[in-house]
Amino acid sequence: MAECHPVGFQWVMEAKRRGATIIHVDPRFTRTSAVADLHVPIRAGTDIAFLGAIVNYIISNDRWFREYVVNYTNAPAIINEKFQDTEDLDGLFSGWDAEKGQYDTSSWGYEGVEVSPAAGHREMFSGEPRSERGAMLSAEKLDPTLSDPRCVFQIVKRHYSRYTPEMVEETCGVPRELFLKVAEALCENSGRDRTSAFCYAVGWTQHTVGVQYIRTAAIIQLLLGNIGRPGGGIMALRGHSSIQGSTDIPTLYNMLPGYLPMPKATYDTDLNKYVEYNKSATGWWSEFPKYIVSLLKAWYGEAARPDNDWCYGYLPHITGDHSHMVTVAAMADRMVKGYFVMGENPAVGSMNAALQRKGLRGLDWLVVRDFAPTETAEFWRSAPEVVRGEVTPEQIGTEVFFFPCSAHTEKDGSFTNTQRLLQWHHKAIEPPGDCRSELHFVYHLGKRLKELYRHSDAAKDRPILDLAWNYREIGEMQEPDAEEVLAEINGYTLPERNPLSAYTEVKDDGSTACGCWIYCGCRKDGVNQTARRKPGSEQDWVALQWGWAWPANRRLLYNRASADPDGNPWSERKKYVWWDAAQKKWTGFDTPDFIATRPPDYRPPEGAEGIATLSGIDPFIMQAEGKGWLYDPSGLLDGPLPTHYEPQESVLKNPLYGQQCNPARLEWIRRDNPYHKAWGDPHYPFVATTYRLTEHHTAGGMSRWLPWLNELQPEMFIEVSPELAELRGLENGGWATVSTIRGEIEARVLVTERLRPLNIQDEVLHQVGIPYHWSWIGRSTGDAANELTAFVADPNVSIEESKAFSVNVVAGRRPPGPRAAAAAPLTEPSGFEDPPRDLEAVQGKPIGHHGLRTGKKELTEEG
Amino acid sequence: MKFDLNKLVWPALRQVSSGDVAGLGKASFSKRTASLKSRLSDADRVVPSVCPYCGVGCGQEVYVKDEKIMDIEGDYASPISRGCLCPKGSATMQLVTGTHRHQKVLYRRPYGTKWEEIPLQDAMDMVAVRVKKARDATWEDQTGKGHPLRRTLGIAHLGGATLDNEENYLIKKLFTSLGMVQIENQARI
Amino acid sequence: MNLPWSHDPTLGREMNPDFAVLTGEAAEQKVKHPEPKGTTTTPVPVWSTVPSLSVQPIPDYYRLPLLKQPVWIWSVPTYFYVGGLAGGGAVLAAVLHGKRSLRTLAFICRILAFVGTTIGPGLLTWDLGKKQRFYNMLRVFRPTSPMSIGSWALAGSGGLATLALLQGDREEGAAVRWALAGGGLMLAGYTGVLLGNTANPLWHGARRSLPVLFTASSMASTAGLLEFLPLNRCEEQVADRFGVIGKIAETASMEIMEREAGRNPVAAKAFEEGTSGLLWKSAKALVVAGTVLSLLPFKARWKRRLGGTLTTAGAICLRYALLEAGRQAARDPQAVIIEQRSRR
Amino acid sequence: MTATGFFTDTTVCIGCKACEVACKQWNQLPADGDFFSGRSYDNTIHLEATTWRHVAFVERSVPLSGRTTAHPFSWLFMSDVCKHCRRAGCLEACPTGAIIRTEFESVYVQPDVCNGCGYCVVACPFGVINRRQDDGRAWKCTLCYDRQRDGMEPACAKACPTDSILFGPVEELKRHAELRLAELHRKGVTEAYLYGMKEEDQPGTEGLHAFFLLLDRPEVYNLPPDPAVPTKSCAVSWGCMALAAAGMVAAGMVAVRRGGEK
Repeated sequence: MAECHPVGFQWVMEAKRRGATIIHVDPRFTRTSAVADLHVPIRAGTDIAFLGAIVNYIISNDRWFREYVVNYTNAPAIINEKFQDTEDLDGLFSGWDAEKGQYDTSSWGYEGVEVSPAAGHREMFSGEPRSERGAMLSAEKLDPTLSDPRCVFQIVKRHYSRYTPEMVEETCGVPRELFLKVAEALCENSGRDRTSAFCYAVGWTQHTVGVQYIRTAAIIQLLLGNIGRPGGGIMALRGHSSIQGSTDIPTLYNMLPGYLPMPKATYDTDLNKYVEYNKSATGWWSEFPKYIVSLLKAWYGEAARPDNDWCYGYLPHITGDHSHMVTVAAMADRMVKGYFVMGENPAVGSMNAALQRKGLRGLDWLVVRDFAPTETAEFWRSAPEVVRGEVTPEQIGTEVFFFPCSAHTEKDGSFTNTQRLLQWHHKAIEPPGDCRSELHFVYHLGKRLKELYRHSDAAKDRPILDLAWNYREIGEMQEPDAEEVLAEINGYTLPERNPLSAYTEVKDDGSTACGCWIYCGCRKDGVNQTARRKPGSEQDWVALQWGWAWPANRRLLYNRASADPDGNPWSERKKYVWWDAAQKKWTGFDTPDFIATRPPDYRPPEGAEGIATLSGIDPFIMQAEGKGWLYDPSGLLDGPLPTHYEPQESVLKNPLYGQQCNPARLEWIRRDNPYHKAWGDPHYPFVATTYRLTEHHTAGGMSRWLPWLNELQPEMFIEVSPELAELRGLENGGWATVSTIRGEIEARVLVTERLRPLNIQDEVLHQVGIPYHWSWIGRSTGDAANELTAFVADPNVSIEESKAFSVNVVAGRRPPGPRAAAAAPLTEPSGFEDPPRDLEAVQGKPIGHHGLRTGKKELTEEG
Repeated sequence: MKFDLNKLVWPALRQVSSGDVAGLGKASFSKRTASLKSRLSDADRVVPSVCPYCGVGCGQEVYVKDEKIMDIEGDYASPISRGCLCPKGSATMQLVTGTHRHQKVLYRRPYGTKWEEIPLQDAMDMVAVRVKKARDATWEDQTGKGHPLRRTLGIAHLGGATLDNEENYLIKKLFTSLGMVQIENQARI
Repeated sequence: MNLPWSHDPTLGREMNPDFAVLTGEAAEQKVKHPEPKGTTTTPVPVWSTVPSLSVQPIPDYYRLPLLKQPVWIWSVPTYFYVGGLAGGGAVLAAVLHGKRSLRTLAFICRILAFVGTTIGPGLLTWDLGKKQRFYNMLRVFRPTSPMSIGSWALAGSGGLATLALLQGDREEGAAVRWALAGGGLMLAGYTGVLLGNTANPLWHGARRSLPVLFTASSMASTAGLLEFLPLNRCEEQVADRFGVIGKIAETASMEIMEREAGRNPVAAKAFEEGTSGLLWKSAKALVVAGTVLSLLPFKARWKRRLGGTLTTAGAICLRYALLEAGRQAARDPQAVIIEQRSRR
Repeated sequence: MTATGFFTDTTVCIGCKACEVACKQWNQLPADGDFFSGRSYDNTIHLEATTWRHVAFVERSVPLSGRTTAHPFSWLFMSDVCKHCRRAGCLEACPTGAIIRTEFESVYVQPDVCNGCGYCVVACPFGVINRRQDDGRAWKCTLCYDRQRDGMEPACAKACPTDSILFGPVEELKRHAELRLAELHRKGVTEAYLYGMKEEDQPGTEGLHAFFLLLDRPEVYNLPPDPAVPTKSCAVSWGCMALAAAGMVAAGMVAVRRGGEK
């Protein structure tokens, strides 16, 4: 965290000053470790084993927060009797459908009930959609004593019973005493008076089990009562200024603004079906129809009428995974004609860079918008394969447009930061030359397209012609008014166009338009709330008058959990939001994340619907039953409980189960995306992990051109332990070549005790650290780490695994001369037998378009 | 008028007159030093902003003079960053005023070997025409089973985490309405 | 490769003056070389051992210099020599005054003082980073700074030397003569104080003997130069006696200085190793040879010439050796650390 | 005016180098070249005419008190800067009066006066100030003299995310530093000590206006263990010079009498 979010880290240092214990778990000793109280070096890719053992520690030592767990989590819920755990099936949960190659999740549900998850299912392309009418947990299906063997608590307990300190030592390479220190520190610092927080970044997400990493932390935090309370929580430290915003207002294939799902071709054939499949009968998602109707009103204005399903039919439908890697594989197979890349540099920052560039070569045209031509814009003339002579520019038919972009100082707009806070940045000066904002580009592109289609009467062109596309143009450059766009995102009444002030005002009768319901209120009273800048020193520590956080300017989600079931703060020290009996409403330092006037003793009457089903002790209002989930009865594709699976390319056999890898992971079986052996590949004996440095930013587009940053970290390097250096004859400051079957890179070497070999299962295991900022252009250049990585991903969110994979390292610079990583593997398979990644039942998953092998049935029958 | 010894031009004389015998202090001040002040006092305006790098969202202040940027530094008022910036945030001025910033649209023909500069408006027109052509050529109305698709897989988009919410909103709004579904950004990476 | 971004006059900063205001404190700091690789010289070798495992008996920071090396160029040691000549000349001129048989020598000495104090400032200016600001040397008088004192002494001596030259061997004007002699004494010795009054472990370690060495060497080098000139017997005798005393003193003070500096053995390595070691040893050999030669009890024209050559070369070599040794000592952090540790 | 300065607490430094960049940004200093040094994460190596803040990275195979690691190891960071000594070598050596003691008691090089004589370079016992060859002048940290004139905090201290660099009146900083040291000692970090804060600690400079809280010997961070302003021992040189001068006059007299008078 000190490495990548130094200013955010000031709060960690402040906590430390006040007595907090800082624990850093990382394969490397980083700048964070340097100031942490405890540094735990771990084998990359084994965090679930580590965290699972903490769950086991908490339960077996009876350190969990009983009152919190019983009341606020689904611990008492009884699970379907057909459910079988990985303990029973050697690493598989019940319901594996060998034919479809995916889980049938029906056996994972609550006894007699189905529940949809708050996040996940709805916007994710998951398996069969389900109707969730009547999905209320009835009292008979709960066991408040938590002793029923089929209740969640007991299932969790059994699931993690083999996750012991000894197993941690054997799997993660973490000495037992060190593990126990961490577990004890967490338990000691949780409860009524104290809270503990987890912070993570892509070191947790970029795995084939990334979602389950975070789920494990969620189980710990729920057991310890650390969610919805000040100083608690699980913080995703996001790496871009508006990466949270681009998820809320998603430039993502599977969502519409506000976490509404993209329509799925097979099911969501019309608005009724779409609402039926995605609305929840209970909990907050029962409001679903209001949000989609208001979104359609915002997009299609007058044309959106009740008689035409509010133009629902204008929306395109998805038929499977259309995520980045799927798209790039399709590009490489020449299935995509045009590609817009705005402020991103996939030729450096995305996995299997050679395949990324092969994809770019397969396009008809490419539009890149950035400060200066990036590697993605220059792939046709100076990419490694062009320099090596494997491809020449004369063979590449892609037409490339490079548009210079405006900087944030040259445009108005809002960023959403890592804590969901929207902050407005004001335009300071005019953009130079032909530099323009993306707002300008997209708006004027839209205007041109409307003009091009003006005379069309084809049904397919109606969405363009009916698109509400009138924004005030400012100045000579005709820059659209960003605040007007924000006004649409916030939403307004129709036809008066008065700004809405809260998402509770959003309607499903066409009388409101709202571009993103969770952002509703950001222009409350017509005032740009995101531009509020009342100094932090002039308000209390929650600082509600700085910027605006979604939803409803809430700074801490599910904060009703900061009070006990009776509505009183758990302790004076951890006071945050509580029930004011006199005023009969929730109050506190923050905007309460609860129905403001619902008393703690409210219990839903028989037959209640929608929000009325949430009782006074249901803090997790986005969940259908208002409880935090220790166990995930629905929504995830790879199991209801996090389970330790090895990375796709590991150095060890899974010590816990016969199933080596996540059975539901996404693989791309292509000649240009070969994999190493599941474990013990003699060609690639070391574990590698990629990361950022403080001095650079992601793929370097915003840092490798800046001399002040380049001089601080001028060259690509790798980090190895003295032991590995000795083994491979590497010298500090010298050169090394790192290779995978997909590519090889050269880098300077830092030999350092910050990396240590791990002793696991009587073997010495070496790890290699690889920063990924560099590539071949810019003012500081070097080989790109992503030449090494593979297309392989988590099934829930299609995020690749680049934080744990196997590599080889040798001394010296990489040999010149031709190499065709994108066309064929670098090394032919050895005689060494390929150990299976999957149990027999899981083998033989179907391979779909562009080589994608997945557990998602739909993907194989794509349109 | 009284003769002010401290106004003597030659510092060596001031040394004697001012009592700063060793000449280590005030006597040695130059005119520039005497009137030195921070350049920010000349700023025309201070524009509140937000750091464009990571997701922490540190407050920035942009000092402008004569429609040029003088300085970008942390905003003390921000309850997130309290005036601090990391090395990248501190280099923001170099990022936004850097000589690396290209100011013209570049175009590379199919099979071409060099960049050509083309006017912005022409480039926009060219892109619009290509979007229409690709869309029309790859339009899918429904699946084999008759389920609605109403989309194109012929055009894709990548990027958004470095952009403003408003920009992402227009991207999603326009591209979705064009029938594009392959809209992705850094959040997936 | 025709990169579409290019360099502009704001080298190293790379901010475009079209939309950046460049008025910061160091904005005018000039950079001749663009920032990218190839043009900057590597200041130190890449570190090749594991940082945490390369432990010194007394630790330092990756063997990086703790102090900055002197930045002076050739003209400074040359000035040290020329200033010494001027000083010797000025002193001799004063003592010789009024002796009829020594008129020519006195004249030569006045010339020496004049030329020395005229070329000297030029040489010093040549070393300045901003030559056009040479006059700032007299902007203030800093009693704490030997260089400031020296500058005033040099300027004063220059004026006096001119006056003395105009005055010739007239009786009156003793004040000018003796003032010039005083200035000459300053010029002969202040450079030693100047070097001693630094943080350089070698120079500072020899701060007592350095002024003596410079003064002695000033005498020797004045005499050495005089050995080349056609003088009458009487004058030769005076010059030679002056020279013999100077040369012996120079030899002795070199030895004393080496011992004084040798109390910091790490710094004193500069007298043994590398360029500075070579220079120092050469200087020593030349000076000793010059001294020995002038002590030999016979007279010959070649002896004077050779003596003059050896002494002059020795004096010049000595000054370069001192500068180079200072550089060498500043490069070694242990020279600073061990000395300061032993002091505590 | 009250004396202002820096207190750099290295125990909270995270080595992010924000101070280095903030300094370059404010003062608009050029980058001084890309050089991969192999010295941990330190690629700027030392304070220079173009680098007025520099972060040192020290890797040690010994643990730090109060920390738990799997192997004995610690990584120390220190943001180095001009010390603005109470007795400053550069200031006292400067012959032109370019270097001055400001009203904030800091040591400032006037770029409009400096003629690049190079004497300050050898006079600094910390190796801070240097002459930039292609510019010709000597440069170093100004303690943001221009910003201080407007009551603003120096750029590095402002940017520092963890308040490792504190700016303020020296007397206040001293009190703070002593409290912080006591706190650390109470927590068992016994190796912590203050470097250069008081005259007693560092008589050679009579104390620094930019002082440090360190965790290892000063030389580990490239700081001199017992620096002294050279001027302090200047008198003896002048004395020796006077003796030598007397000797020279005597030698002249002797030479003249024994020679010319014959």
